[in-house]
This record gives sequence, C-alpha cells and structure tokens, in this order.
Amino acid sequence: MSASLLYALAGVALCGIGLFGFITLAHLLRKLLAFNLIGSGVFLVLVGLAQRHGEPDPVPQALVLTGIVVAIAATALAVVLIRRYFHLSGHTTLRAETPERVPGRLKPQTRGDNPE
Amino acid sequence: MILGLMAGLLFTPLAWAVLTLLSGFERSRLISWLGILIQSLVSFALWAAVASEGGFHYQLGGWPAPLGIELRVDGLAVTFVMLTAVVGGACGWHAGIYLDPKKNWHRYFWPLFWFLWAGLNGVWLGADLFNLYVALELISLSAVGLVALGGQADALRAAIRYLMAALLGSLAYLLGVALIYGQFGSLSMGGISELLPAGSGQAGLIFALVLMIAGLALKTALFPLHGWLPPAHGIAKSPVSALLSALVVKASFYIAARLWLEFGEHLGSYGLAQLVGALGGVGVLWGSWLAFRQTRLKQVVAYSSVAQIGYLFLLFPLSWGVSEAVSLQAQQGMTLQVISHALAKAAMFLAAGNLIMSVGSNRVDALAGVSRFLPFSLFSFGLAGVSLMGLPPTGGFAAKWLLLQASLGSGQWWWLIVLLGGGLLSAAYVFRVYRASFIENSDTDLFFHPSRSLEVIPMILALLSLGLGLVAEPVLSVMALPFSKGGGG
Amino acid sequence: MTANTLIPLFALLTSLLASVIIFALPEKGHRLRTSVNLAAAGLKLILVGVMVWGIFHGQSFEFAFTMLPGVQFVLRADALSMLFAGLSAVLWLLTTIYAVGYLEDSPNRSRFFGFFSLCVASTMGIALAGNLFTFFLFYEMLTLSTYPLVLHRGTRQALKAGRNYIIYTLTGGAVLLLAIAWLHGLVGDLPFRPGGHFSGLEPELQGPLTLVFVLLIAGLGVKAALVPLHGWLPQAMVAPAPVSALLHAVAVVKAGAFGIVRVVCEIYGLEAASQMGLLSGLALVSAITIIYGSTRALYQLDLKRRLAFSTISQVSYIILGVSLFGPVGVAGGLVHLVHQGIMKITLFFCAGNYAETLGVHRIDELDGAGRRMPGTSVAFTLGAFGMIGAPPLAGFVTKWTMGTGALAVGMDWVVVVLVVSSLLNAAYFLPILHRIWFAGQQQAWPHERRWGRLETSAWLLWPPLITAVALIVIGLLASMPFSPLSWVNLIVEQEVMQ
Amino acid sequence: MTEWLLDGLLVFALLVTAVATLWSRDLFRAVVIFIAFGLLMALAWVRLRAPDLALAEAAIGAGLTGVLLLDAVRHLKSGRSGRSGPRPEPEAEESKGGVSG
Amino acid sequence: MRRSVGIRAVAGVCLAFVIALGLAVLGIAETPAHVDLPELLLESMGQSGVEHPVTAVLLNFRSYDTLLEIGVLVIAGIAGISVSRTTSLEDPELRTSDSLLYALQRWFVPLMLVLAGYLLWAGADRPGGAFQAGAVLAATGVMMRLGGIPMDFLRPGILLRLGLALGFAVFLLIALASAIGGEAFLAYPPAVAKQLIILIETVLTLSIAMVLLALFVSAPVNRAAEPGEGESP
Repeated sequence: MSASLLYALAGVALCGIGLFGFITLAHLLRKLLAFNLIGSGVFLVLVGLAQRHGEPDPVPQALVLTGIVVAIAATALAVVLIRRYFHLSGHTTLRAETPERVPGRLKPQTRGDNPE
Repeated sequence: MILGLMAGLLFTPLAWAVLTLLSGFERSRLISWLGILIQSLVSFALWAAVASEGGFHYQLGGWPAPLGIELRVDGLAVTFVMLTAVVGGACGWHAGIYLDPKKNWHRYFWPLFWFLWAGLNGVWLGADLFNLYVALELISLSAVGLVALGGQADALRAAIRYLMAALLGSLAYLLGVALIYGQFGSLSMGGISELLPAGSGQAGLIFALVLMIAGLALKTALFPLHGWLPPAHGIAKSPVSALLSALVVKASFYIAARLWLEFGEHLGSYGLAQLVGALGGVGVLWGSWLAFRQTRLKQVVAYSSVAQIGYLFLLFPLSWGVSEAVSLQAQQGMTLQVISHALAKAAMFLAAGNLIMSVGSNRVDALAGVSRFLPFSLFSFGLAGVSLMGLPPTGGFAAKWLLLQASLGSGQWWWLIVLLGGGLLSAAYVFRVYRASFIENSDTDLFFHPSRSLEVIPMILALLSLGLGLVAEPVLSVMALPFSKGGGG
Repeated sequence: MTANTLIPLFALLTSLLASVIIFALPEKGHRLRTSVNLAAAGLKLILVGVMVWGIFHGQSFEFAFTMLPGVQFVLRADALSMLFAGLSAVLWLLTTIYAVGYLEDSPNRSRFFGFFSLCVASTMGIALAGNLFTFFLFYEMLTLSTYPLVLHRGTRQALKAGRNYIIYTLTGGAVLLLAIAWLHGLVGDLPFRPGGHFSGLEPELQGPLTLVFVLLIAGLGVKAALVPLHGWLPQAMVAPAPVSALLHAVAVVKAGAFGIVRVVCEIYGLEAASQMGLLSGLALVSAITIIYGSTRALYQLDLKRRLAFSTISQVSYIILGVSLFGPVGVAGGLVHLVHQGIMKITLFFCAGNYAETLGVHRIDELDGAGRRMPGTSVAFTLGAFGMIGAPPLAGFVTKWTMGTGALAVGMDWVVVVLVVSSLLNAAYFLPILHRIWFAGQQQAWPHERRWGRLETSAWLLWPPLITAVALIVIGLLASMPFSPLSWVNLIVEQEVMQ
Repeated sequence: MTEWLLDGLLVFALLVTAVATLWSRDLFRAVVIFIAFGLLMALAWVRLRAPDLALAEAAIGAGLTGVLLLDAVRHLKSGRSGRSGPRPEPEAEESKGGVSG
Repeated sequence: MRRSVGIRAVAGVCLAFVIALGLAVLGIAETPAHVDLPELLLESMGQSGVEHPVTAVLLNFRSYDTLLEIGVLVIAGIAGISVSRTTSLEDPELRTSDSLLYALQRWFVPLMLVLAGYLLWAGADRPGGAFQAGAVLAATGVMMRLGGIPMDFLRPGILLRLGLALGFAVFLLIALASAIGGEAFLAYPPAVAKQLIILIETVLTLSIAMVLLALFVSAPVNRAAEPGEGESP
C-alpha cells in the first residue's frame, strides 16, 4: 500500500460518486460536473496505479495531460450546446420532451435507460 | 510505396479538414470532392497493396511499441478503410448537393466531416489502446458537432444526449485502459495479448475488459443503452445520419470486437459472451418492433439501426469457446454484416432524405403515391431494405447465412430465433414504408423532384450492398489475410 | 467460359436486363417498352430451345462460382429444369402479349412490367438452380418481385392481399432458410442430382433429416399452397388477370411444387425418401389438398376465386404424383406441371377477357357470354374440359398416367382420389359452361367495351386461343418426341432407373 | 507519518468537495466548490510527483473549466435575459433527478 | 415513490461498481507490471530531442496522440462556433462588468501573459509546455472578455478560423514533411527534433488559447432556429 495507490483508490471513489451523480442528476450542468469528476477519478486511477511502486512514470502522466485537454474540449463544447439549447427551449434538463416522437404510449425517454 | 500510402491516408483527411475550415461552403465543397477522390484512391491502393503483400505494422514517429504508437494494417483494417472511403465518399458527395449553401453555418459540415473520416481511419488501424481512445473522442465530438449543425432545439437536445452518452462510454473505456496499463505497463494490443497467458484469468483484468466492452457498447447503442441513438440519427441531416449509422457506431463496435478476439480467449467467459449476445438479440427484436411503430420515416430507419447493431453482438457468444471453424464463420458473418449494413443503411438514409425532400414531410403516411413520382429513390430504399431483411442475394443475407451456420455449428440454436425472427420483423417495417408509397388516390400530386445525382448516390450504395452477397467470397478472402504477428510489444 | 457455361446465365439475364431497362424507361414509352418485352421473351425462348436441344443430345450446361465459403452458386440446365424453364419461357411470351393488351392506358405500367420481368427472371433462376442454396436465392427473389404485382392496383383490398401474401411467403422463406442451413450444416453443399444423395444413409442422420424434410416441405408448401398453408392464394385474386395467370400457372405455385419435386427426387431421392416413410405423409397431405380445393371451389361465386381454389387442388396433383413411389406416377406428376400450367393460364386469360370486355366478375353474370365472345368461350371450354380430364385433352393424359402409376405401386386409394376430384372438377366447371353457352343473356353486361369487329382486343384474344390449341395438340401428340410426356419420361429414366 | 496524514486529508477533502459539488443546493456554489476541487486535484498531482499535471489541472481543470461553468451558470440563471420561453426549472426540483432522466 | 426507489437502485449499482473497481485496482497492484516502460523511455530519451520526459512522450514518442488531441480541440471549437450562428460574438450580457474584474485584469493580465510565456519556454526541459501555457493564455483572454474588452478577432471570420487551424496545420505539415523525408509519419529527423518540437509547442499554445477562448465567447445570442427536414418552418 503506497501513497500512489491511496490516490488510485480515491480515484475509484470519485468514479463511483461521479457515476451516481451523472445518472441521477437531471440538470445538464450538474451532469457535466459529474462527468468531470469521473474524469478526474479515471486519471487518478491511471497515474496512481501505474506509479504504485513510487517512482514517477511519465507515460501515464502524458496520457492524462492529453486526457485533460480532451476533457476540457468536451466540457466547453457541452457548455456551448447547453447554453444554446437553454436559449432556444428554456430547458436545462433533457427530461422535458417535445410531444410525439413515437406513437402510442411509448416515449423515447422512458424506453430503455439512457446514460442520462 | 506502402509507407507513402499510409502517410497519405493519415494526412489527407486532417489536411482537408484544415483546408475546408479556412474556406466557405462552395469552395469547401469543391475541395472536399477532390479530397474524397484522392482519399478513395489512396484507400483503394492501400487495400490492393495489402491484398497482394499481406498486413504489416506501421510505427508512427519511427518508435516501436510499446514506447511509440503502432498502427496495425491488416486485411480487416484495410477492408474497413475501403468501406469508409466508399460510404464516406458517397455521403460527402450527397451532402455537397443536399446541404443548402445559403445557410452559412453549413460550411462547418466539411471540416467536421473530414475530422470524422480521420477518426474512423484511426480506429480501423489503431492497435494502441490509448490512441484508440483519442480516435474515439475525435469521432464522437465531430459526430456531435454534425448532429448539432442545424442548431435548432431538437437537434441540440439530441446532440447533448448523444454527447453525454459518448463521453460516459469513452470514460468507461479509458478506465479499463487504466487498469490494463497498470497490469501490463503497455498499451499495444498485440503486445498485451502476447503477455496475457502469464497473468491470465485475473479478476482485475476481467473487470477491465468488462468495463471497456460496456463503454463501447454504450457508444454502439447496444440494447438497453440505445436510448440516445434514434433521436440523434433521426434529427440530423440525412447525409449526417447516413454517416452516423453506417460508420460511427461501427467504430466503437469494431474496437469491442477486436478486444474480444484478442483478449476474450483468456479474460472472457461463457456467461459474459452469452449475456452480450442476449442483449444483442433482444436489441434486434425490440429495435425492429419499435422501428415498425414509428410514424416518422427517419425514425423508422434509425430504430432499424438499433436492431441491425444487435446482430453484430452475436459475434461474442459465437466466437467464444467454439471450434476454430465456427469462430471463423462468426467473424466473417460479423464483418459482412458490418459492411452490408453500412452500405444499406447509408443508402436508406440518403433515399429517405430524398423522399422527405420530395413529399415535404417526414411522416411515413405522407408517402402515398410517391411510388409513381419518385420510383428511383423508393427503389433504392427498397433494395437497401432487402439487404436489411437478409434476403438473398444481398450482403445481409450472406452475413445471416454465416451466422446461422455458426450458431448451428456451435449448437447454440437459440440464436436462430433472433436471426429468423429479426429478419421477419425488419421485413415488417420495410414493407410498411413500401405499402404507404403504393397507396393510390393520394390528393397531393405535386412532388418536388431532387436532382438526379441525389437519386443516383443511394442507388449505387444499395446496389453495392445487394451485390456484396455475390462477391462475398473474395471480400472475405482479403480480410482473412495471413497477418504477420509480432511487432506490437 | 464456353458457350455452354454462359447460356444458362444469358437465359437468366434476358429478363433481368429487360426489367432494368424497363424501369429506366419513361412511363410514356409504350411502344419501346412493349418491343423490349417481346424481344426479351423471344430471345429467352430461343435460348431455352437451344438448351433443350443440347440436353436431348447429351450436352451439359453449367455455370458455377463460389459465393460464400463452402457455398456454390450453380446454374445448371438438366432435363427437369428444362421442363419448367420451357414452360415459363413459352407462357411468359404469351402472358406478356396478353398483359400489354390488358393494361392498355392504365397507370404505373413501367413499374408493372419491370417487376413482371423480374418475376420471370426469378422463375427462370428457380428452374435453372443447381443446388438448394441457389434455388433459395431465386425463391426469395420471386417473393419480392411478385409483391408489387399483387399490390399493383393500390386499393385497400390489394394492400390487404399483399400484406397476407408477404407474411405467408416470407415466413415460409424463413422456415425454408432454416431447413437449408441446417441441411447444409449436416451434410454440406448438395447439388441437385438425379436419384438424390441419401440412398445409403447412416441411421443416426435419420432423425434430423426427417425433421429437415418436414421443414423443407413446410417452407415450399406455402408457395405450393398445400392445405393448410394456402390462405394467401385466393386473396391474391385482386391482382390484374395477367398477374393471377402468372402466379397460378407459372411462377409462384409452380415454384413451390417444383421445389418439392427437386427436394424429393434430387436431394433425398425417391428410394431414400420412401424408405424414411416421408412420401406417404406427403401423398396424404396432397390428396387432402386436392379434395379440399375442389370442394371449396364449388362454393365460389366469383369466377377468379373459383379458379383459384381449383389451382390449389390442381397443383397438388404434381406433388401427389411425385409422392407415388414409382416411375409412372412421377411421370404423371411432372407432366401435370406443364399441363396444369397451360390449362390454368388459358382459363385465367379467358376470365380476364370476360372482366375486361364485359366487366363480368361473377359466375351468374356469365349467361350468354358464349354468343358475345365465341373465341374466348371456346378457349375457356377447352381449358375446363382439360381440367376435368376429358380425353383427348392434356388433363386426361395426366390423370391416366397417374392412375396407372398408382395402381402399379398398389396405392389404389389414389385412384379414388383422382376420380372424386374429377367429379368435383366437373361439378364446378360444367355449370359455368352451361351458363356461357346455353343460358340466355338476362341483363346487360355490367361494363362493356368494344374493339372494332373483334369480340375483344386482339392482344387479349390470341393468347388464350393459342394455349387452347396447345392443349389439344399436347393431348393428341403425347407420344411424339419433345412432347411434355416423352420429355418427362426422359427425366424419369434418369430419376429412377439409374 | 505526516505524509500519510497529508495524503489522507487531501483524499478526504477531494471526496468531500466532490460530493458537495454535485449535491449543493445552489448551482453557483456547486461550481465554486468544483473549482476548489480542481485546486485540490492539482495538489494531488503534486503529491503524485506529476508537476505538469498539477500545472495543467490548475490552469485548465480549475481555471478555465471553472470560468466557463460560472459564466454558463450566470447565463442560465439570467433566464435568457427576458427572451420568450419558459423559465428554467427551480434548483430544488432539478437537484434530485430521475433515473430515467 | 418510484423515483426514490430508482435512485436507491442506482446507488446500489454504483456502490457495487466502486467495490469491484477497488478490488480490481488492489488485485492488479499486487502483481508487478510486465513491461517496464519508464526503463525503455529513459533509454530513448537521448534521441527525443528534449530533456523533459513528459514533453518527450507528448510530442515525440506518442506525438500521434497529441496530433489527434489537438484535432479534438479544433473540432470542439468548430462545433462551438457552428451552433452559435451569429455574425458578431459581441454578447451584450458580457458588457455588464463589475469593478472587481476591472481591478483583477488591471493587475493580472500582464502577469498571466508573462506566466504563459514562461511555461511555454520551460516546457522543453522542465515541467510546463504548450497546454499549460495555452490554458493560461486563454484564461487571460477570458478575463479580458469578462472585463468587457471587445476582441474583434473573435468574430467567426477568417481570422478566428485561421487561429483555430494554425497550430494543427503546422503540426500536420511537420508530420507530413517528416514522412516524406524520413521513414514514417511524425518521425522527426533527430538533428532538428528539438527545434521542431519547440516550433510545434509555440503554435500549439496560440491555437489552444484560441480554441478555448472561442468556445468561451461563442455564447448563443440569436434566436433564429431553422426547421428540420420535412418540418414546416
């Protein structure tokens, strides 16, 4: 049990928390926060697990750096989309649905379970 | 020679993305059509080269794995590169005519289109777990951008929903990669699959594989995780929907399949294989049924994608713990299903776009009488439908035949229900559209006629998916090329 | 690639290309379309003739390539396939002529003729298929190409009929696919071969093969309209007369019957099949179908519906004949393949003429039609008598041969079936003839049209007359070379005596 | 030992801020806490001897993401600045979402 | 109360997930890694052209990842400006600036610019590099933006798009050149490796900043939504 491993486990916990939030929270910005938490968790696992023997390993660090940039790109894009969506529809969640996407009782939201 | 081709293959889409980003719609269109031509030629040349000389590893930056990133250029990969060139090219061609140049934000279709293409090639050739992650993100974000291109509320809702699903999926995949790297200290698939027997059967690694496959399944819209797909594919512009259904979902599935075939032998289990297969099977039936229930044409096609994707996942049970011959049949069937569905579904979406354009409504029952005025697009739609139903001599039939043989050969007879029942259900929704178009005494007799080339493109794709069944043997022989092992790690 | 390998392919391509061209043609180009149609039909006839001649002189025509791993696509011309190919080639020509007249100035003709040619192409493929896999290819293609024809009118009734048709046939197709795939898994890719493959059979395969046989028959029985799988056929009547003629006489039902013949004779082999006790069951089913069809036909008041039920019963003669274990019976069954085709198409042509010229659909409206349309009525009469089996017409040849065949193998009950069904045939045809010839016209024709001095348009008149004459000729010259009967005997020699 | 204590505290703080971010009543406060979380992550990276990541996290994770989200929150709260359309759902209603969401 | 039940179910799933993941991590931590990548890395640091291992990995050993990653950034930028279909990105809301921000930017902006420069320059042999520098630069821009300082180059015109594409394009061209000259895509000739990497980093810094800034300011302002296919406007 090294310090790095502790952080890896912290990452595990973050993943769990984030996942729970991601599924249960409806507000899109909160989903986005949850996504970022999961991301941080994954990064911690990646680096912490690789460095469990103490010495730093540049490769996972580089990977995480890439990951962080990808994450910020995704987040920024999501923010733009969410803002415009709110601007046009006035909604901050996906639950409100335009009528009649499917005939009959079936509504796409209640069918299957989406990641949201 | 081949190295040059590889460089061209990697360079062209990215470069064209930049070029089209810097110029307006019309100019981008011309540039892109030129680029499509180039890229298709390069892809074909590479395919031919590999077909004649066999596969190889391409070391990016001259660094061998595991330090550097290696691309695996084998028969299967180049076949899919070819497929991408054909379908992507067709969609680009169609989009150039279909999209309205006056809407100045349409210009952004082109760079996104090219980035998407680059990402797809990256996935087909990728052999490095993390590189695959980046390529996946490239695909997801450009796909989301394409869906959102309209910029109106529904499109945005679909895009956001899609983005969320895609991000969650990639994170799950990345988590799996993190575990794998922790175990092996390497990211190259080939290397890891060679190291596997040493630390095989480890609970942690199994969990890692499950995570990766789950994440990819979410991106591929496997049955319970399919909720995001129909809105996104239904709302997007038809060429975009075609790209998404034909290629984008296949990318994540392709990675899952590669992982399963490389690691499944050691890390997989009967239960896991059966579970994934079962989800796929349910997806086939459920998706087809929902497709039958839809009132909007493009929603029908989108839900049929959910169904058709289900077939792909039958690979998992049919390739685990069975004889070599059966596993090979399953793999061949899966590959043919990917190709034929890509061609057919692209044709279907493009044809649907034409039909919607001509009747001015996206409802199925608005098609009454269109068979007299737009027989060509309708015929393409029908031909593609034949392939989806898995009727001979289409590629869909060839795939279904191989899967049938595999499930009979492995004694897993229960997949027969899925294969045959799914075919009948898909017939139900395809013929529903056909019936609607045959109804006479339709009061609307003035139909807008899209330009000829808009009608020709889906027809070509449909004919390709139709003819695939006849030339399946040679195609499969290229994919089953002997591949020089080693290299990776 | 010698000529002999390519001829079967060309025979297939003639109508395939024809359909493509016709789809491409504009709706307006009637004359061009007609000439393309006729040219293709004539060309196909010639090619078939060449193959017949060649086979008679012991040549072989085969075209094959590997389609999927372990699966071959085979087009082969043998004596049996020529029987079917010849029939469809001849009747296609006539039906095309008829259809041109029938659909004069009605909408969607290019669509109609396109699918029409496609349908014939698939029939040709079914005839020439060299193994079950190839057979299945064209069997499904036939389903798809006939669907738009059934739907053609676009009325609610037509849509309903089309839906049932597609449900029945596609389900049958799925069953057939399962059976073929299973068979393939058990014993690999089997070419059609006179005498079949399973003569010396390991006992452990008995069970599965029996099951596969049942599945195969079930799959094929849908198109062959075996009771209880016949439901789609009477409804398909809403289709235009040429289509019904094609469906009933040549394409669909015959495809099913022909498939059963192939399976019984050339996959399982008569010997093996009867040893496994499969034939008696088949004989029973077909016998039931014969009686059932004829009985139902009695109660139909709509002319075409009556003909439809008569088809159901008549097609089962073929199956009954094949399932009589014995050369003569088989001969009877096979020859009926041709005879029933010609007789039934005559009857449907005539029914179509009555409908087109006089607007007559119900039987009780036919009073006095003979005086108004003598030519058509003569043809109809000949067809009806043929069905009943009156000598010297074609139908008589069939029933006689089958009867003797049945007696030869000691299945006397078959003779009873034959007699009963003949009586029933008489019971539902003679009243019609009586109305046509001897009843006086009561009321005006529901919807009459005039074509100059002829009783109806020449396009409509000649085809039934020709087929009617053919009926007599075949009946009289049954023993000449190239007559169906002698050709069938040629086949039977290969099937049984080898 | 002190090191362990430090690490333990840091991890604990990380988890607490994470939970707080997601389930704080007010969205604005949530984002502020998220920024704090980002800074703690930067510290964690330092502890993991990954200075590059620490810098990146501080600049990108905490800085930019935070600002982006803050701006977005302000925009969403401003209710489309009086443009037509329904107002956003009240916070309390959103914070407890639904599985089907 | 269906929803709460659902939430409990999700909580259970997540808990199970955490436990499984934790066990997996611990299980993997027991065994040593099969490949010692840092070892390999140190051996080939010599030819990488830079002294800082992370930079070496990012811009040499795994430069393909970085290339695609920049692609991802550019995509985000494009998508961002594509949905905010407006000729001017001047958002009136943003003019409402408060004194705090003024004060902040008065002091911080120059400071941050310096910091960005330093980070970039440090990247070669010490922690730091294009991403951090770009981020700082972007943050600076964001502050100025919040302060209400108009930045005309951010209109979605050719300038903005050029800015987005610049870094990526240069990177790509170097990659191609190395493919034509050398043996493979992205294989820099060792002699000029360092210069190339620094060049790449510089342009990347600019582009990254541009992208992030563009994403930040491309807030939707116009209302016009177009009808979807087959829908009447």
